[in-house]
Amino acid sequence: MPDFITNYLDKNVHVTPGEYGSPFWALVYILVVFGGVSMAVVCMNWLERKILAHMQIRLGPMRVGPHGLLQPIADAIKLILKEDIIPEGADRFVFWIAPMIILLAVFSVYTVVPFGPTHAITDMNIGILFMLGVSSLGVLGIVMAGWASNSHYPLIGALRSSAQMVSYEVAMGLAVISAVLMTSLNAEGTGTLSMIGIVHAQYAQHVWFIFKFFPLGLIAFFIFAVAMVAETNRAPFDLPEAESELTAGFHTEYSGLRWSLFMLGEYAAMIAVSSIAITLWLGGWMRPFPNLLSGPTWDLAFSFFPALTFFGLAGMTFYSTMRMPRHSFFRVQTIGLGAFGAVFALIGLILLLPGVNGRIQDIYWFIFKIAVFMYLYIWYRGTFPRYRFDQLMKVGWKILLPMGIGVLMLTGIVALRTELWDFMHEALRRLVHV
Amino acid sequence: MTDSTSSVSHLDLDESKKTFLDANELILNMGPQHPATHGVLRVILRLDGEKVLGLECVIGYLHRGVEKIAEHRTYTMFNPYVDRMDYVAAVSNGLGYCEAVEKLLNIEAPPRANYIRVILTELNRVASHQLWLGTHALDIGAMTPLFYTFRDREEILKIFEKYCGARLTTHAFRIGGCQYETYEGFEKDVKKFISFVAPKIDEYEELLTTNRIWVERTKNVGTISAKDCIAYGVTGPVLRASGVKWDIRKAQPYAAYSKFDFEVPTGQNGDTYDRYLVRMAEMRQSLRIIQQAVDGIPEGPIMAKVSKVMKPPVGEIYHSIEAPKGELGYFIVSDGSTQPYRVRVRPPSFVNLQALDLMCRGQLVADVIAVIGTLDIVLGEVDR
Amino acid sequence: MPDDTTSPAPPPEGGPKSAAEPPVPSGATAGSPSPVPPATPPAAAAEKPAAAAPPKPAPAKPAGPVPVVWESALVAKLKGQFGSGVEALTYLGQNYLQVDRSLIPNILQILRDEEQFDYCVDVTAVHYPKRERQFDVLWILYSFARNERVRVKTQIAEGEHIPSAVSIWPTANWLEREAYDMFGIQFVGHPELKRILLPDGWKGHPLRKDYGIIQQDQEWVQINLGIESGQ
Amino acid sequence: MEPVATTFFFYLLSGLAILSGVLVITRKNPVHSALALILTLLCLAGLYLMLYAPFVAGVQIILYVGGIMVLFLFVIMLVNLERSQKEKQFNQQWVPGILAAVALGALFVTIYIKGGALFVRPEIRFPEAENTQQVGQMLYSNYMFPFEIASLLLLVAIIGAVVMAKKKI
Repeated sequence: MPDFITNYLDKNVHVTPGEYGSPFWALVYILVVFGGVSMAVVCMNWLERKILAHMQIRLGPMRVGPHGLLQPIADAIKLILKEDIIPEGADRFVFWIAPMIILLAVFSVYTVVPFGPTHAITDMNIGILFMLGVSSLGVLGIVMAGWASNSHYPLIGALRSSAQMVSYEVAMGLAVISAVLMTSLNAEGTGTLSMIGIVHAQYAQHVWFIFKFFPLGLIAFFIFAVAMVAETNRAPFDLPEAESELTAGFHTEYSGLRWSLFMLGEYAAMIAVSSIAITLWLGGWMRPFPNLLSGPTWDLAFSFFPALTFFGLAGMTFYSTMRMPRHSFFRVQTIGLGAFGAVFALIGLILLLPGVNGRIQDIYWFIFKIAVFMYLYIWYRGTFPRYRFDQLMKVGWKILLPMGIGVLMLTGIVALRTELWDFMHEALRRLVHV
Repeated sequence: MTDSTSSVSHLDLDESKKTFLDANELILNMGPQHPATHGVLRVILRLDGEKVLGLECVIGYLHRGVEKIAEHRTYTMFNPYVDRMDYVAAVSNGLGYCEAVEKLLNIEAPPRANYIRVILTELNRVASHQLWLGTHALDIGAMTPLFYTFRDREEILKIFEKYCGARLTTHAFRIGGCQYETYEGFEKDVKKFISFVAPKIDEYEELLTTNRIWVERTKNVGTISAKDCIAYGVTGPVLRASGVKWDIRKAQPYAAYSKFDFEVPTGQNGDTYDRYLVRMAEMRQSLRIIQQAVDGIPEGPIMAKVSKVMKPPVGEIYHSIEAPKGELGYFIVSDGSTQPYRVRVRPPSFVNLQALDLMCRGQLVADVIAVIGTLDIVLGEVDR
Repeated sequence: MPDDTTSPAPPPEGGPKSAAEPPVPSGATAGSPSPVPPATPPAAAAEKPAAAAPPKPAPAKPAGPVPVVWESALVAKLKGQFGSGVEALTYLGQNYLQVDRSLIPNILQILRDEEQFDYCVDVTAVHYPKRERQFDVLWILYSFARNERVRVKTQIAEGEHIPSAVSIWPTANWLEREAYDMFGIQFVGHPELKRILLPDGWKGHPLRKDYGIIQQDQEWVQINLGIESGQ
Repeated sequence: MEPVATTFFFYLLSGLAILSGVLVITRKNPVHSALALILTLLCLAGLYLMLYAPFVAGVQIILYVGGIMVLFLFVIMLVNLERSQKEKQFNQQWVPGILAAVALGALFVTIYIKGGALFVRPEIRFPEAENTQQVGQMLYSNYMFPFEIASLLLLVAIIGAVVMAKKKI
């Protein structure tokens, strides 16, 4: 056991725990990642309500804890304690297993998400393929939930979502392939499907794939960004659960804990697909400009970012603490908010420690990029109306799919332009000589 | 969720035309508890996949027998009841009723009262359209406009509250004029509101008018031709969006409307998008009317000479006004006593809702939601 | 509907014979507070109209306006076509036609097709229980081209039928259903004449004068809502 | 990474695959059958992984489980389930059934006994790390023609499906 720990702390080991063949560390990583994702979903819940509220000129949760900070916990307790209703006539087994399948599919994806070159549970040879495949299993859970509820609204929701997810997977896959194609443009000439390999390829090629072959990379990223919103059933593609049409879509009949599993699955899926996008196009765990602004000075400068973020959060919290009303009724809340700020500041300080600092860099940048995506998700929800089903299909099949094929072909042509040029040249030469 | 209802029999299609692919028709019961039916409307949809083959509205869940109550109340006592029909445009309801009884009594409200009536009614029209916009956008999936419109509607309700003490069911007018003189600073408040809300309407339009998804969701959805509108008695913005330039304020002016300069906005296609544009333009026109009314409000009494015990002569009267939803008519029969012998309310929502079936056939389920929203019905008025 | 007489000719004996229930429901328990205060007995309100039926307001009050004869090209044409069955009057500047029941579908058709009254604003009824022909049925029409309103009124007796106007104006569909629901007036030729605001199995027609204000179909409430008292 | 508990996982996955395969044909409810089939396919994907063929395993999951089975479920949900549940489930043709089973069993036994001789160079296996690349290389070099034929077949199938589904073109 001590060997495992010392091995991990040994900086010379540059593989993930899964590759290193250490079941103990793999287990620890699994627990950390799953726990972290669950925590992130809880935070996301609060943030979404707050950010959306502020976009919509309201306050959002304010009662439970200072600024509603304890709201997610209250929600969780409520959901766990709520009566779990299984409708009469429902297929009990399928009804019971459907949310599990969604969760299983979504959390399996995280086994290959690279939070850093060594911070992943494992590095699979078919990483991206695995991610796409397993995340597509989530649709099974939705279909089963809708069918098992024995009710019309969930059934329509399930039909909609299965059609939607299957359609958008196609465009999504094409966009992914064009990124994978770009990985093969290194010295060895072989591409990779491994998530870590893809990020390494971006580092080796000195460019994030979003800027590669401008604008091809950007278009591919755009296709993926649209498709991933559709894949996760979020606004403006939230038709399977469109509350104004289908009350709640496939989870209309679910309640309590089981319903919360759907929510957990949905938010975890959002994070999962965002991490695919980040890995493929946005340089994964790399900090901005790793090549342009390289050197020890820049490394040092960027290494302060994690701590600075937490100091910023602490500053915001302290500012809010000062603005709390001076009234005995709010005393506990004020102290709580102050304590929250203190925790943030403490985390910031810990992140300044050299050992931690070096370890945390890649994770920080990865999570930072995820946070940007999460904000975008919330922003979409605050801005866009909902697509109608036929329009959604039109966007998927008539716009994104041709775009994806076009981008894929163009990427191939541009990638092989020298070879093609040589070939044409040769052919022309032979033609002339004949 | 009922699988089949005996009352959908008339939706049955010709059985012989069905193939085995069409066999799986779905009867979907939408409402009375459904987030997008604006109250307790129940719509029984007959679907082929997501396509609507036909629908039937089941109404009456909110029936309170307003017309029956009227026969057992004096003219004055019944006045607050009308506010409870279209509760988002209570002022318009009150105006229609008061004017109808005034006509029956053969009296006229003084000019100042008429101006106050116009100001409050138009404010109410703006409020009603704002509420419509917010809920309609929410139905189509845009959450944010709801909060924007409610924020701005609040300012109108504040003016109502300052004027008569009530926000929603205002009971602002009395038979013969107005009960209350305008409060100190009323004109300032109203002018402030106009300058406050005009840019806000631009803000709503910014969010929606050119939004691709919004346009795709509303263009060519729930289209109704001018001919069908007239045949089905559809009035108000729905009629105007189909291209019929008809507004009772212009056609048969009441209150002080003949004194103001305003346009009647119309559309061409009669689809949901045009109705949206017409209502947005109507809000702007209402602001114009309010501005003119506030600028030109005359001094003078606000109440005509009306005896405490109202006994209209025997006879009957029909009077209608342009409510935010369409033609709101009151048909009152007097038997010479203090109580109306019969009060018939011609509710715009009720009649407009009748066209829902026509507008939804061949569209998708999501469009039914959009069409219910665009008809701007208030179930309190449909069911009375 | 208890009345199923098919011939429109015989006028009923007068007085409410159907749906005659006591105005105050007997089943009201003392404990449940009634939402409406004890109503004015319907008789009080219903006594006068018999004498004061609009077509011939005999005891016209000295101050009150009186319906005067309405003269116009439209009236002249209709009178020429239908003769004495049409009576055209104006009250407070509002025109109405008092027509004989037998003229009903034709006159409405002519008003729409030839006189451009293309918008049926409302179809409704008024109940005069003391009159021999108990019901006034009204069509309020509007013409966009002429910017003019006209009311067409006819009298029918209890149990008499009246042709439906749905084929003339589709909008009459729900309006006639409501008139049927509230008054029990049978519109012949209506595609689906059933209750609209009240539930299907309800007994009685509430807007009739002999239907008390706090009266309701207790049996229906007991069966469908499971409320013991029926209130 | 060295494989862990290979034998155990092999028997686990095979057992699960057989069990769920039996469930596929014995369940009365087609949705349950479809779910059991999904489990079978997932177990097969696991077996592919154990054969150091991660690419095939991934494709198995994406195509069969994520794509085809979802469409299966889609169709099953639209058909009339009540009727299918009342129908008799098993075909009573015992003689052909037994014959087929015996033939299949004989095939398996033969392969088990003579397996080494039937397959040339059974020791060949692709290293896990390069399996995907190797598959790609093979598909686009040695097996280019069959690959293209397969894609053409699929194209024909797609067009055929569209022609059949669309009432008017």
